[in-house]
Amino acid sequence: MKLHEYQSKLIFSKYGIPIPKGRVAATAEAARQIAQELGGRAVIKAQVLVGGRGKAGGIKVAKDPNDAEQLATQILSMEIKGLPVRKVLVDEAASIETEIYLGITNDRAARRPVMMASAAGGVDIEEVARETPEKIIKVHIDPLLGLRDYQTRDIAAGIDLPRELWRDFNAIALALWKAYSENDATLAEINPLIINKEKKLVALDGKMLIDDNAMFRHADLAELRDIDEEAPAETEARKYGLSYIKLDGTIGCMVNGAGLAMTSMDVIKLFGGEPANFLDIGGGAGADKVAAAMKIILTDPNVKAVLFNIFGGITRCDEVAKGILVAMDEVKPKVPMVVRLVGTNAEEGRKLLENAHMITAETLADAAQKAVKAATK
Amino acid sequence: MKLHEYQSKLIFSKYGIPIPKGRVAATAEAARQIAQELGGRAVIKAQVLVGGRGKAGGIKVAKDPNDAEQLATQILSMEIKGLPVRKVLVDEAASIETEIYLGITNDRAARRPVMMASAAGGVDIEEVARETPEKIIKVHIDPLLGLRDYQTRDIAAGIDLPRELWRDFNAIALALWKAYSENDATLAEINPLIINKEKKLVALDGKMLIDDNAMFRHADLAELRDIDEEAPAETEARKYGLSYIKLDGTIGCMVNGAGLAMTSMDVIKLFGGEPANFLDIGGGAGADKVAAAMKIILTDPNVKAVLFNIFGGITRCDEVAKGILVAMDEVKPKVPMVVRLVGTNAEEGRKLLENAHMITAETLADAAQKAVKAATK
Amino acid sequence: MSILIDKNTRLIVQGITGNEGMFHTQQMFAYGTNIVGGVTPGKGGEWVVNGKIPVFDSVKLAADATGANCSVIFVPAKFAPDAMFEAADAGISLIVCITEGVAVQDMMRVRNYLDQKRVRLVGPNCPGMLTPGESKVGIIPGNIAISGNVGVVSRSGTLTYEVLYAMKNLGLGASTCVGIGGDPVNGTNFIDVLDMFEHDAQTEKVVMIGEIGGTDEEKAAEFISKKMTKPVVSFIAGQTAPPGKRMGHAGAIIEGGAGTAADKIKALEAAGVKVAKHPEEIATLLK
Amino acid sequence: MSILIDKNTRLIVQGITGNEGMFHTQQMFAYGTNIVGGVTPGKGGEWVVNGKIPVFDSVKLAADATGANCSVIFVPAKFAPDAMFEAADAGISLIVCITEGVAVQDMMRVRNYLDQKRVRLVGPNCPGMLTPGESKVGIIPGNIAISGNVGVVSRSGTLTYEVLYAMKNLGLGASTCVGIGGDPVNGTNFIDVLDMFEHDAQTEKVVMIGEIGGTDEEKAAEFISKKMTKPVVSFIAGQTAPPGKRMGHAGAIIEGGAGTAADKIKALEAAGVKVAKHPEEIATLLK
Repeated sequence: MKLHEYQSKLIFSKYGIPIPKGRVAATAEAARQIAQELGGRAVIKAQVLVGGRGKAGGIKVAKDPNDAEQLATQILSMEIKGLPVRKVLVDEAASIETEIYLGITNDRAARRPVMMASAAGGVDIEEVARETPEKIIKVHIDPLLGLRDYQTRDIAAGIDLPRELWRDFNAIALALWKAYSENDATLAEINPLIINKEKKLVALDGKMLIDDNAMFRHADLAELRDIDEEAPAETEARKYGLSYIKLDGTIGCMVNGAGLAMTSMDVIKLFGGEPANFLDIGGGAGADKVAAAMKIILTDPNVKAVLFNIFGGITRCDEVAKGILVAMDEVKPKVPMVVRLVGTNAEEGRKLLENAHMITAETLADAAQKAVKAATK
Repeated sequence: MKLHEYQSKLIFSKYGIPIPKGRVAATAEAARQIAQELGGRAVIKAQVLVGGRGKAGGIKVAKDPNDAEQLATQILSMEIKGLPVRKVLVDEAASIETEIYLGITNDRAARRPVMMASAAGGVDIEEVARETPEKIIKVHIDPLLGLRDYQTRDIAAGIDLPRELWRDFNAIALALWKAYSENDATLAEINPLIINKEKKLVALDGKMLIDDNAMFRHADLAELRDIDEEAPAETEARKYGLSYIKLDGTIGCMVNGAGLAMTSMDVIKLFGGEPANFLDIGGGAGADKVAAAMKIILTDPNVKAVLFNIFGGITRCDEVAKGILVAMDEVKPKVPMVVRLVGTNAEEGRKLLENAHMITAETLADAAQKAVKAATK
Repeated sequence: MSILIDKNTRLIVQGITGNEGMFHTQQMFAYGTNIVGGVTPGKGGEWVVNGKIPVFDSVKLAADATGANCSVIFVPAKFAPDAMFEAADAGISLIVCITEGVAVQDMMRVRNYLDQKRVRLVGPNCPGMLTPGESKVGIIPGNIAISGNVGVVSRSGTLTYEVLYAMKNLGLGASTCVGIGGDPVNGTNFIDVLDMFEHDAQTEKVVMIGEIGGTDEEKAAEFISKKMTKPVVSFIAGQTAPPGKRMGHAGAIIEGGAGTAADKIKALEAAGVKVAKHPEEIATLLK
Repeated sequence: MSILIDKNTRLIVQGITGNEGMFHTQQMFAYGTNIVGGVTPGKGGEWVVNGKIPVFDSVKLAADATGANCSVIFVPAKFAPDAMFEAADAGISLIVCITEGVAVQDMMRVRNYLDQKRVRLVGPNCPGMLTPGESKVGIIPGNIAISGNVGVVSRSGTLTYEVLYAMKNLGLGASTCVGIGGDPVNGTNFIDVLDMFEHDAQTEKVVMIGEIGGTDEEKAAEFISKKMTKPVVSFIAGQTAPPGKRMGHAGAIIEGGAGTAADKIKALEAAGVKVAKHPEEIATLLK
């Protein structure tokens, strides 16, 4: 789950990281009001859950409240990478002397979190990582011990931070780690962490990603989810515990297991078709889940055929078949359906679907070819 | 540092462990008042920092507020193992069905904390450990991971706790661990943890010892120290970072290093004397610390001679000598002094003391013999 | 021979009385797996599967009573970390965690702790293991595979079934099939299993099924080219997956341009591995 | 030969610019110890001891620049745990912590972590080590000991000096003297050091100085009787110590009737160890 800049910075602030004064606004009038409170000059920043806002013109400096209102109007009417801007953050304008990058993410290969810092902050860190990796200092964090004081000093020394700021940097780095670990983040990033004209460190921008698997212990974070920013079908899918990602093709897919779902997409493509979605109904899916999945697939008007590929393990094929029947009854789909059931209780599943007028297939290659053919009719 | 029962139970309660209603009282009238608030029947418990209160008559059940006042009067006039009772805890009377022991301490050999539980609660656990060790269930706690749910279940099963209480027991055990680790305890003990007539677990008695070395991060706990319960000389010693324990002999000792201080006592005894105290001035002691130490030793009227045994390592002998001179000047001691200086800057130290009219010695055996002789003159 | 599990495996099932736990206990039992006990806290003393399998309150009690050497975990994700710690502390040397959805920071702590104790974990978020004809630990349907000389290792569940099934249809059997799971931090990786297959006498060929995300396939390719003498056939899922999206598995995501199927296929082919275009082709390439 | 430290020891001093750190750095340097650097955060780039020893901001920077293999810690107790973690993470294989007063729960975490990393710690709350004529790491006065064939291991500081000094006065020298410290949880115990002395060619006899508290002396007695061929002479401090009182050292306390000097002396004598009545007698018993 992605958090907005303003949400991430509020969390950082709760852990003691200095952030600029400011508030979020949904209207230009509110933006004007906030700019006024901040003394006139302010930065207006689009709050959308994609990168590259700056380049797209989603961040502007207002010289007074009137200007803030005008710029907010402009930004609130933008779309950035296809996402409409619904909120802006109005922050006091900062005097930037130096821009630093400071972030934590999980290093899969090392199986532990890694804190990364760079004196080359304020730009895309992945670009820095690709082009000048020596400019990034990395320190791994022991998951049982946490970040230690000496590690923050090694980082401070590594990015040539002025010594008089080491103590503050230590506090910020420890707070960022605390925010990261206590909120089950998979990314917590300050970019840039600036040194301002008063020689103080301030987190000018913030970004957090939260591990969806850990939401059970973060009821407070769940409330921060901005469903306006998601495709409605994805929101609906999450409600049923389904993993759904919309794509641009014409063949809807309902598969159990993520690997097999990806593979089904790949094989559709291999035989000349284009998948309309990724959809994993997960292990042990019951009839109601299957019915929900089918409805979600069919809300996409591009879908010209649906491929069901179920290989029973935890999931039992008869349960899936029951779900398909329930959904067919409710949705009355107009598009052709290709179904392939193998594995646990496959026989029972096939029997249930005998009278349902579906195209059946034996192998995945066969099923994909039939689906491609059906979609192009 | 030892905490009183009422202090320990308040800490336990803060972590969510159920304790009886009650408050501490310093007067019989206050005890009466509390008993009244509790509805009449109450338990009056002496608050002293030694074990065996019960056997000494320091715990009584009052049947009404009048009785409470009378019993409190009686208990507040007691001395238990030489310590006057200055406070009583007035708790609501509990209906006890079962008494359990639950405690955590550090297992030195295993280098980790150990949680211990026994169905034979309410009695001296060291006695249980000696006589029927099989009645004690022990579970070691990983210091980086903490106590885990399954460990509390193993304990609950081990003491045959009724299953309907496992969930509550889990919560109490985890809370006790949290209280232990967050407060740097070296002992946290509930004895007894009772099952009452309503089939609920309640911590009827509580005991905590706090690691003195960890007090730097527990300003709140430092305020709980009850200096009324300490020998004034020990309080004074702690103020100067000295380690002092009063004993019953006639030869005062000032030594640097705990091992050498114990050895100096042993050698005094070996040559027929009795040490008046243990006193370690610690590593790197300066003149002011030495002066304070000397004053503390001389406040003990039993002291007939003083043995200074300093082997310089971190501690520099000249610094110690300066301290002795300062203290001699202030205190003008009447008892004979035997001094032995060896090691770092011993030569300079000896020179400083040349005109101070002290008995000097070369070896520890020599020094001890001279001190014994001086004390028996 | 086989790797990790065989007829001598003495299995306990953590979460045995839950829906999934009970269903798959029955399946494993029917397959012939030597299940010596199960664990559900608070249900110790019960017997399940027609009174054939005793239930214990804790893994320690179960292990002490039964001499179990392997545990399979079916408990919900929020309790799975504790279940793994518990099994490791009880002296179980091989832990198989089927549970999906374990938080990644929990898994980092678990893996760190298990490494200290030198306990092998397979999974989580995996289908478990199958040594056809000997032992089934997990949820791989027993009837889709026959015993043979192909070692199979995979990050995926159902995709693995596809491959086993296609192999069986061509008369090809497996020595052992190991599902290592689709999470970014897990217990056993490709190299661990490839190394075991390389040293297993029964195994003559190896199938490795990877997917987008991370760099484990690239590292496996390096291992194959440097250390393996047995032929390896592979398939990589997710060639059509868009970047930045998590494809069901917590670990299946292309991040910062890294972890693409194309990169993995390239590395594997450079290491002399035949890479199939679709899963059923794996069986053909093994012939 | 000797154990743990010798001429090849490349030492860094953590907390080098503090009062104690600087005093003892000078002492160690004067003794001939090969001090390659020091660490004080925020003072990197300075040079101390007449410009002969460089100061670094962190152990990692110091170790990278100097190839140090040993570190001695003089920082205050509240920072000492971090200093030990830091040295271990920087690849230092032998850490000597002089600092007294480290909280015991901190020490349990430190020891647990160092064990994982297989790093040897001596101390805390110890005087360090001395290999006469070769290297002095810590605060043992160099002039009180001469080189010889007696291995010395002790829980105490100044008491050890007594013994070394008495030995010297009788012409007896030490191979290495190791102060393991008086804390209840420390890095190296009697058995670790006895085992090293047993295998050290230079060491022919061993002195073990114990005190009340814990059961390490009893365990050492068992080790001596089962594994040691070299004669051991011992002294146990605290025969007159009252029960339940902590005698200065955090670990020197008789708890629940266990850890008395009498018990320890009995166990050692049963293992064939000669136990001295006062420290100066140790030297006589060695003759």
